[in-house]
Amino acid sequence: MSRLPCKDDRVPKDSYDVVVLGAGSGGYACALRAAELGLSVALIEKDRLGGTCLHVGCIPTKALLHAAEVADAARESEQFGVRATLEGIDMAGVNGYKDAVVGRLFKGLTGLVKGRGIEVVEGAGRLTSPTTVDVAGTTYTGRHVVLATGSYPRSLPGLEVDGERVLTSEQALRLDSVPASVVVLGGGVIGCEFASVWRSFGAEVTIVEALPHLVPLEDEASSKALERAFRKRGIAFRTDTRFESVKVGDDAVQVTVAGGDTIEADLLLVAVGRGPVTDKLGYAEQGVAMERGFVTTDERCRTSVPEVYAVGDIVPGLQLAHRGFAQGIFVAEDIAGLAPRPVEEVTIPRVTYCEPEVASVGLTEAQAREQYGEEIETLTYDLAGNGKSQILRTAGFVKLVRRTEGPVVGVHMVGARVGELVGEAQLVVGWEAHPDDVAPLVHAHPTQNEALGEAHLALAGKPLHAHS
Amino acid sequence: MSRLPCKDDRVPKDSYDVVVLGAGSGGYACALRAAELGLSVALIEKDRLGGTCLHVGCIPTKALLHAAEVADAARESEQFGVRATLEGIDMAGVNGYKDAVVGRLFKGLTGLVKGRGIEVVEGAGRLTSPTTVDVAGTTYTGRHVVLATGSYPRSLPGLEVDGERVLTSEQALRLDSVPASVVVLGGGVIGCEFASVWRSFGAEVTIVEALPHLVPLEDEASSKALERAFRKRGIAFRTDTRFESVKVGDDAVQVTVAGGDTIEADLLLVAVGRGPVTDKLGYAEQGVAMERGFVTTDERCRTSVPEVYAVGDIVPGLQLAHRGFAQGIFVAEDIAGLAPRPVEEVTIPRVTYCEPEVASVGLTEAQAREQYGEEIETLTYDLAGNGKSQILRTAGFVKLVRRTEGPVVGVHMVGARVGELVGEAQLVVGWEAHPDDVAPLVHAHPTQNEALGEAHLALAGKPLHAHS
Amino acid sequence: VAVPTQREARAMAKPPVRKLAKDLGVDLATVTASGPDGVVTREDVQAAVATSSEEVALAT
Ligand SMILES: Cc1cc2nc3c(=O)[nH]c(=O)nc-3n(C[C@H](O)[C@H](O)[C@H](O)COP(=O)(O)OP(=O)(O)OC[C@H]3O[C@@H](n4cnc5c(N)ncnc54)[C@H](O)[C@@H]3O)c2cc1C
Ligand SMILES: Cc1cc2nc3c(=O)[nH]c(=O)nc-3n(C[C@H](O)[C@H](O)[C@H](O)COP(=O)(O)OP(=O)(O)OC[C@H]3O[C@@H](n4cnc5c(N)ncnc54)[C@H](O)[C@@H]3O)c2cc1C
Repeated sequence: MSRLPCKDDRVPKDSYDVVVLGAGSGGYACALRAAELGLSVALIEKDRLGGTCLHVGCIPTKALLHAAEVADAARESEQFGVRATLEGIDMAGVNGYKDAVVGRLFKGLTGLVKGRGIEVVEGAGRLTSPTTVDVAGTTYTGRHVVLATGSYPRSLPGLEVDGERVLTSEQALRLDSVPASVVVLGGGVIGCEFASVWRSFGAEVTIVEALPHLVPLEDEASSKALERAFRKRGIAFRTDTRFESVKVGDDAVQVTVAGGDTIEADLLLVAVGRGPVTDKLGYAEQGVAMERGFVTTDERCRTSVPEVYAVGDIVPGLQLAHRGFAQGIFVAEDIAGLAPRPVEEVTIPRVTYCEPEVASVGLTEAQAREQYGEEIETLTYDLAGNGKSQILRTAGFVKLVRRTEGPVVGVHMVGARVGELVGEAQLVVGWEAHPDDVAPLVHAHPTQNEALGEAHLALAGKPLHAHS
Repeated sequence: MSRLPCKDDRVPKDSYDVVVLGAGSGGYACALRAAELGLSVALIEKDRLGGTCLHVGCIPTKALLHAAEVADAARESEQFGVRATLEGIDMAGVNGYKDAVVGRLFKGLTGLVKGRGIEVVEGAGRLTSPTTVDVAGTTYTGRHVVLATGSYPRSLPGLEVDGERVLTSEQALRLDSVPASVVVLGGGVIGCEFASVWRSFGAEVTIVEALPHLVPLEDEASSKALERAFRKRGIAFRTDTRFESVKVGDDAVQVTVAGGDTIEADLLLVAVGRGPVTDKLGYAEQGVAMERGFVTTDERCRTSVPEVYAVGDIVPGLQLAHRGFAQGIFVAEDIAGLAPRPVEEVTIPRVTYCEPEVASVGLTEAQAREQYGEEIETLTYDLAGNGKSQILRTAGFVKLVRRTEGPVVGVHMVGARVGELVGEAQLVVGWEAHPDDVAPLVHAHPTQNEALGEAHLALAGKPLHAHS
Repeated sequence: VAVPTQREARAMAKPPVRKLAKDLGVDLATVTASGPDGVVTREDVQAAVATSSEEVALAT
């Protein structure tokens, strides 16, 4: 199926259809799709193919979260009639498992990139003209250049990450023991995921968040449900609370928050967001328009310089691996002349993989109200009515937001494993389905996806296992 | 939202718009929807609201399967760096958990039925005319009668179920200890689910199946993958093997299969299918057309007698709770004059909840070939390429069957937890989507539903994490 | 004014086809339906696109 140019007629080593700078989610997806479409591609990476997501992001964190799930299952086994004892967490074992997963996927990716005939260039690149990237003295020329240099963990002014007691996510992934206590600065996706892991592993955890809610970008109902669940799990959190300072001792940190309260812990995790990797890479010098360090683009991922595209975390918007994939694919197809449709940011699903999971796609109720005024309807189906969720002993809900008489524009879910339901939810939102379209497709019993079905039935005015 | 007739103008106690015989999935769904549409309803049940599914079917088996998952997690915890020990299974605890789940859902259902003003009649009913059902001498008259008396576990000729050593699923759900060894007669859904539970609980299990494959109604690829996984789990099975006889001893059974081989075990589970509960209920006498004990209907659930409908397991076809729900809802809407569209059997999702799970919707490859000849294409995406599946350490695949240049007509999946992916798959098949429709909706990373996305990308000719 | 046409559209085609029509700029209300119960099929939408582009071609 692939249309790779055969080896012999390949363009000269230093001139390509596409030069991609950075081989994270956005960059490698672009390279793979471009090669598939018969374009010649150079993919420049200074570290490892796969970028943040594969090595220090999505994959290792989700491995930790699965180990956490296994620990919880053992801890709570008696509830299900299973006599098991949780003796402890063997961090060397956890890391071995995590690294094995990463290693295997890395091998697969490397094979894939090689198999498609992409020229992988090892080294740090710099944009030296709209069509050239320099790597250690060698110039790689592309008809088009795609910037995909990703992001790095930010800190706050005056808060110094020492990698010992004050950590970023990257260092937190390499701990060789479970801390007895942690303060997590930032209640967003990454903060909540680490808090969840550590709690499952037995630590005392306190999240400090400046905004009024945990996972503040989610529908308020989701934030509240997560807060309730975290409270039950014994994860402390202080929302609406600004970080003031930290005192780093020999074997502890003391965090002071606005108002003067202090929290002591073994470690402080700084999870206050990620900034774009765009500094000193020649972008600004070549006239690529930037805004607060991010590369601004139009909806077709075009920067202000005609030959230069940008994808992934350096472009303002959702910092998610699959948004990077989607943009990378889009750009490759655009360059190949397929005239693809722009990626609609609102149809990109979002999952926070803590326990319980939070998943959503489309507009929150507040956003929908802003956009459509009073012309919206919402429906919340409580997982208490869902057999499979009862079997898992999880609490939560499926909430739908629709335009009155119109399509479903937002789906919001909280509960164990609901991240897997977002696949269905995104078809509903992406295809602008009405509850009436979903209603006739009765869902498998007893599944959690049945709760999505029931919510649509209820919103279509035909509640089955729901009070009308 | 509900349009219940108010108490005062309710029709006389013995005359209703709809009389429903049997309060299992099919019957109660019909009653709920009919009441919601303002019809007066009598719901006759000789045992407990909820029927097979709630009390001795879907729900209790899935509770056992979750306890089994918890046991497996503890047993395999070291693989993930978690130090936990599985000491044993406390069947009293397992049963307590299972019964609590059933009890809670039963309470919910009872409240729902009551809340919608349905007249629940306790007792065994008998059809005495096209519009009447007799219960212990009282006659309940309906403009329409809906037969929903469900099914019972079948045995084979000469094979006697004693409830001690030779069991049906119903008795197997009430065991107060884990057998050391079991022979499971029948490798269909119910047989595979029990085999899976017992194996996770530590038993030696042998499945005997007369057909060439386990879960023989599934796509052959799914059957083969399940067989591979079961083999790895140490679940023995003998396919293409007919049961001959069983000798029941004081503390063991000896099963003889065709050819003369014998298998010894503590217990024999008979899971060879379910027959319709239609005998001596007056159906045949009132002229309701039957075929081998099943009530035959047209696609609108109408029997040969104009006033009489039939839904659920007594109607030939898939014996699934949600098919019962769908048919029940359909009949209620039909009676209320809403002219609903018939339930398409092929869009009904199917899940076998053993470990690994098997899920599907639409046509198998063989069925598609029969229907469309060579005009089909298939694509199999191996879960080895799916990050989340690697994290769960599960093997399996997503297989798509499409008409060439046409819609996806079948989705088949094997792997831990893939049952939850069938919600998305059923929208694709039910809405006759093309792979090209799914391709632009990039899935959340790292989820298992991403594998469905990747499969559609690949089938649309744009593989991302797949070799082209 | 938009609401009734939306409801019409919903009845007239399955969601992926509606989405396709929208992406192609085809107004479902103007498409001749060939599916059962007056459902607009994918082929109907594609035919509508072909016709309109032919018309454009003829006009120029
Ligand atoms: C802890 C954590 C958990 C996360 N979990 C999830 C999740 O579950 N799901 C999800 O969707 N997203 C998750 N994310 C976000 C996700 O990792 C990012 O959105 C994604 O990696 C962005 O892809 P990218 O291609 O833009 O950048 P990156 O993945 O950051 O890749 C950029 C690449 O460019 C390289 N590079 C940079 N500068 C140069 C240079 N000058 N020359 C050569 N190479 C260079 C870097 O080495 C890197 O490999 C997580 C992030 C973190 C930190
Ligand atoms: C072990 C097992 C596991 C299963 N797992 C699943 C699963 O995971 N998912 C799934 O979809 N399906 C599953 N099923 C199948 C599912 O339970 C049935 O498809 C479903 O219950 C059928 O619904 P029904 O309404 O037709 O009949 P039933 O649920 O059997 O209900 C019939 C009702 O009618 C009553 N009745 C019968 N005769 C009379 C009479 N004369 N008077 C009054 N009342 C009467 C009975 O007491 C019963 O309550 C499972 C079945 C079993 C046995």
